[in-house]
Amino acid sequence: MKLEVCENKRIAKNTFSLKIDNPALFDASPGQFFMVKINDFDYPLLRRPFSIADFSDRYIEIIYKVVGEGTKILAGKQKGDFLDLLGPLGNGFGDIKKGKKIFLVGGGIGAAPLIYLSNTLKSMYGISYEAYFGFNTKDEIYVDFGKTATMDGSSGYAGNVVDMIESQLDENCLVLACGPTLMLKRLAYVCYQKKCSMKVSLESRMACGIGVCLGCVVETTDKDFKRVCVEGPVFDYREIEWQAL
Amino acid sequence: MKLEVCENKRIAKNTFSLKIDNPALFDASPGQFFMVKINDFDYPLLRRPFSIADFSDRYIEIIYKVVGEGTKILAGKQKGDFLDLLGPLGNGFGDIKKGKKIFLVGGGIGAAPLIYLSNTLKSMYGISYEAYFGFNTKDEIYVDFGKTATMDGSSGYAGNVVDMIESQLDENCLVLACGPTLMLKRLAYVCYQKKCSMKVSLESRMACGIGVCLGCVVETTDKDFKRVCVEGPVFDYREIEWQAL
Amino acid sequence: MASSVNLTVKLGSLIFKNPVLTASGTFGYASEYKNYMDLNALGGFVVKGLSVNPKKGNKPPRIVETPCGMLNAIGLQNVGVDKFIKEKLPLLEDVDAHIIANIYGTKAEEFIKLAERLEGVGRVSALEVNVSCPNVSKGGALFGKNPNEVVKLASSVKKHTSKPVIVKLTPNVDDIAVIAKAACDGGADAVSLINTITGMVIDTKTKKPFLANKTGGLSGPAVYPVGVRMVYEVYEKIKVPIIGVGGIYNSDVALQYLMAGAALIEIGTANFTKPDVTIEIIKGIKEFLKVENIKSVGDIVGIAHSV
Amino acid sequence: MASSVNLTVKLGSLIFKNPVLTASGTFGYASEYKNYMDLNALGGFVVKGLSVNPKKGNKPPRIVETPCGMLNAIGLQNVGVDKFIKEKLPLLEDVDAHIIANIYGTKAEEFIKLAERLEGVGRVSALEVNVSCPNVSKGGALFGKNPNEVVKLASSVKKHTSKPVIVKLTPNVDDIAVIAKAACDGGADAVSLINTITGMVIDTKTKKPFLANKTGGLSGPAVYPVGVRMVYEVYEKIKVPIIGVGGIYNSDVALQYLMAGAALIEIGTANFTKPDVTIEIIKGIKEFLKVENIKSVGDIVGIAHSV
Ligand SMILES: Cc1cc2nc3c(=O)[nH]c(=O)nc-3n(C[C@H](O)[C@H](O)[C@H](O)COP(=O)(O)OP(=O)(O)OC[C@H]3O[C@@H](n4cnc5c(N)ncnc54)[C@H](O)[C@@H]3O)c2cc1C
Ligand SMILES: Cc1cc2nc3c(=O)[nH]c(=O)nc-3n(C[C@H](O)[C@H](O)[C@H](O)COP(=O)(O)OP(=O)(O)OC[C@H]3O[C@@H](n4cnc5c(N)ncnc54)[C@H](O)[C@@H]3O)c2cc1C
Ligand SMILES: Cc1cc2nc3c(=O)[nH]c(=O)nc-3n(C[C@H](O)[C@H](O)[C@H](O)COP(=O)(O)O)c2cc1C
Ligand SMILES: Cc1cc2nc3c(=O)[nH]c(=O)nc-3n(C[C@H](O)[C@H](O)[C@H](O)COP(=O)(O)O)c2cc1C
Ligand code: FES
Ligand code: FES
Repeated sequence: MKLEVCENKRIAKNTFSLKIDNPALFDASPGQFFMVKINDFDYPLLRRPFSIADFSDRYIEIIYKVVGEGTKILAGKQKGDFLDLLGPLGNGFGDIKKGKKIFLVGGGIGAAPLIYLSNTLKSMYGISYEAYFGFNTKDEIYVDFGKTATMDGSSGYAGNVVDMIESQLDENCLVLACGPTLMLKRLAYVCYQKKCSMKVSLESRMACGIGVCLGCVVETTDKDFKRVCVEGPVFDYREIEWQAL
Repeated sequence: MKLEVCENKRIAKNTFSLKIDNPALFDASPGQFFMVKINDFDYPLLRRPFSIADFSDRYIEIIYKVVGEGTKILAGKQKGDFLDLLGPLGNGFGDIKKGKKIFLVGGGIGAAPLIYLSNTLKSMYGISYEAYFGFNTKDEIYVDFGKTATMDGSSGYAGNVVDMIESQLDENCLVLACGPTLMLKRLAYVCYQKKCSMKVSLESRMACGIGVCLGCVVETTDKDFKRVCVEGPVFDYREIEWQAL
Repeated sequence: MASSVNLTVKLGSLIFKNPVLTASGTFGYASEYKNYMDLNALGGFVVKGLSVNPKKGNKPPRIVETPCGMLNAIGLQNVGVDKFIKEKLPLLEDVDAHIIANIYGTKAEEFIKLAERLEGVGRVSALEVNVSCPNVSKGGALFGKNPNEVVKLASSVKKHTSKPVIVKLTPNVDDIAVIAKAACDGGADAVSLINTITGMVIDTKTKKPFLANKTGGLSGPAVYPVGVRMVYEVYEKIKVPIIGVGGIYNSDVALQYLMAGAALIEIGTANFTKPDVTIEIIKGIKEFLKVENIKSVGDIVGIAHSV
Repeated sequence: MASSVNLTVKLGSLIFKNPVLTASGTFGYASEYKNYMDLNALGGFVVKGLSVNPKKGNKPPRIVETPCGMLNAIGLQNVGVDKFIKEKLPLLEDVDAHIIANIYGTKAEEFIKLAERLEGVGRVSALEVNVSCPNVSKGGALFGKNPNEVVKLASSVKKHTSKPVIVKLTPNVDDIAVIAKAACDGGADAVSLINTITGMVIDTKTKKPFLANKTGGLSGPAVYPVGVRMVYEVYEKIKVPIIGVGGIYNSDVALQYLMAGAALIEIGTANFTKPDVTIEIIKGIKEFLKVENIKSVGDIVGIAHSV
């Protein structure tokens, strides 16, 4: 599906917000993602997976960090260019029931899908939540809500976002998280200790995004492999074999 | 050498004029060419050779036809983009001595280097010439001087540019030509018959453009191979083994 | 211009409505693509490699991108032949295209078991015997590099099935024509080539091979010149049809394979980039034949050999 | 951060100031690059393949682009060893980098002649014996696919030269480690790999192979995973240094080759795309070692093998 770029602008260090015209042909739920073709020609070869950072009648927003060749090229796209998107794909955060105390926890670019999630929780379900985001430095911050932690202490809590929230978690909490694998691993450990619930969005190298290549699998506690693109990217953290990550 | 694009606009059917900021670091003579890197990344892999269509203190002009992937991407470049150019390369039309009656003969996109040549002949040497250009159809015409022939008769002489000029050629003429191989082959035959002189700019698949890969060779009458990029692209037509082309 | 062109291809008793199939491992069990294209438009599909028992496959990471290509080391993860028959095939009941089962075993007996298990399954039109997977520790390319093993394997499968037997060859050999001839000697009704070329990417951050399996198989546009060359080489040496596969990403490359000598072609990695690329390719082939006033796709098969 | 890193590499008695060489056939006789870079910055260059007599090479077209790669079928056009010594070498008199002569013959006697002819030429530091060119009808890869021929050839050259002998291997084989071992058995001081992978492009307009030679050798970024894999495989089987070549186009890929086990690397096709790519790669390797606080480039050679 070729869609028009409405805006593509830098919003933080190496971080860009890409707004794409929404043809309003489909719905998308928080945690789902698109496979984006970077160029009209076959280089880079594979589509890049990006979470939905926001979704409205007018546009689809993706927030991405420039980390390699594909995202570098993406940063050069301009209003009026067309991008080929496949999606929305995967299972998002699903239904969030009231009752539990909800924490959104994001690390770095992993905060992106939590923006759409927070908007949905608020507007659709009227559910309240607390949001905590960790970044390396102040100039990486691109969210304008929630509490932030920075590793260098340049803004908010000085240190790791997991340390920042650890003391607040207990069995009445539901954590909805996305971020670097190491952070999620620590968070999973903490949640396990505190018997707190958690849904977590994982990243994995993907070729197809639609379940056919079996490239994106993650090991699960039942000693099986699950596809991040179809069975995920959001998983109950108890399903995941964290040792293997 | 990364240079800025000043303008890139369509000037005829599938034909574009690309003007590039001239840093005035070098000189270039008519018939020379540049090897142009199409993208910042390595796809397309090889540089594309393009003749110099005009050259002034302000800009380098290339006129190109969209025929494949590389030129298609090139057509998308915009003012402010940078292009990596290698050159000027090769031997151009060289010194043109007064005395002979000069004919510039171009076919299709092959007319491009003759524009710079005509400007140089006029301004530098004050040499007069006649120019003849052949195109398939009227909407392909991008030159604003000389006489034109079109295969479909939609403008000027109806038919082949070689037929158009054949009767005017004799041993006092010097033809300076560029165009499709088949046209040049016919022209060479005519010139041979009429004992007329000719310098001709040839095309060939190039990898390096600087004489090291030996990919671009053309067979010569002394049963040797010459490199189009270094010994050419302009050759005396008697050097070329036309049968082999 | 011809008003209509004939795209049908025969392989033994089978008739394919056009020469475009999808390659094993890149199209799942086909039903996954229902949302993206009309499956009926295809000549057929080769489903993910099947083993006697379900197979878990290799640890991740299993894929990595390379210039105009990718490495995969899936390790033949699959649901096993029984579950395939029970759960996957019924999803394709209403689809009018040939289904080819790609089968894999670590020893001849397993291949035979698979052939026997599929014998009664009418929906499966043919068997593609995978003797070329580079990403497993047993079987796979270990068979496929040895002409004697290939003869033996082809003939044992042949004895246990009434369906056409296609042997899929590995490109990681001195001379692929030797292996192709061995497959024919064993009674193969067709050969398909190429499977992936073994490669490796090293993650310079960790200083280790990127894939958990260390090596993986290279596929995608990058490899097409190797595949075209091998089809060309094999075409001169054998009499059975060739199925060309490797890096086909547009109709020009598809036509190159046909002209080199492939009667049918399989599209793999390109499905990931463009889920409906097969439709585009079928259209492109048709268009080419029309413009060139060629009546039947069969007329261009191997045409690059005539001088 | 280490204040300075040691990039030097030893190969027998030779010391290279860094591991970056240019590959035969892609850098002419080196002087052509004088305008584009400082030749002194390189570890050395391998000049275009030399034969006893001048060689005209194949008819054009000789090259064609492929996805992230190219095919070439130059056919070893070269000025011949005598003219090389008389006319080309003097142009490099003031250049401080090793010159390696790539030699090619159709039979053992020709290789011996070349070795003898170059023996007295002090400016040539080593010989790279090309038993892997796919684009000639005699010699070339016909030798390189046969371990017995490789042993014989390596040992005959070795007997007629006092210079280090490098044997350059073809990737178009079942098992490149077998050929590498054969080269070592013949006394090779090093092996270089890979030469190009045989491929074909068909021009669908003319319906014929695009290259006059029909097949050509695939090089460029597309092939790097194959080269890295082969270096990795060979590293575990032989004791002499490996020179890694194939698709290196940036310092990350260069580092992958080193980590796979290459002591030196050669840059080929990438020179066409960026004439000063070698300088960029040397810089990138240096930068990597600095950031990683690694003192000597030798410390990462083969590091991907340690688990
Ligand atoms: C479900 C999902 C959602 C994602 N959402 C976002 C998002 O909202 N914003 C964002 O900035 N990033 C997101 N990522 C990561 C993003 O896909 C990678 O950063 C991106 O693919 C890098 O491409 P590149 O060409 O710049 O990097 P390169 O390293 O050059 O890419 C080479 C290959 O590796 C893959 N790759 C590289 N890094 C990753 C990674 N971290 N995860 C998966 N594949 C990777 C690429 O897709 C490509 O195939 C998401 C990943 C997944 C799986
Ligand atoms: C000395 C010289 C001067 C030229 N000057 C001009 C010019 O002024 N204007 C212009 O429009 N064209 C010119 N050409 C032709 C131009 O280089 C090709 O049209 C262009 O490379 C096509 O690139 P592509 O990616 O669009 O085509 P593709 O067919 O996709 O290219 C694939 C490969 O083939 C090569 N190739 C394709 N066509 C040609 C060709 N006709 N000649 C040489 N290589 C080719 C490409 O460089 C590339 O490596 C010149 C060629 C040469 C050799
Ligand atoms: C992710 C992936 C999985 C594959 N799995 C199989 C398989 O199970 N059986 C098989 O014979 N080939 C398998 N292949 C090889 C393809 O069928 C095909 O031969 C190869 O990828 C080359 O074609 P392509 O370049 O069009 O992808 C797989 C390829 C990929 C990329
Ligand atoms: C145009 C061209 C000419 C070549 N000529 C030779 C040669 O004369 N001798 C040789 O051993 N290898 C030759 N090669 C092979 C290269 O040296 C190198 O092994 C191969 O191209 C792979 O490296 P690359 O991908 O970096 O180019 C040639 C390669 C190219 C592209
Ligand atoms: S990306 Fe292909 S199965 Fe998930
Ligand atoms: S293009 Fe390389 S020698 Fe002419």
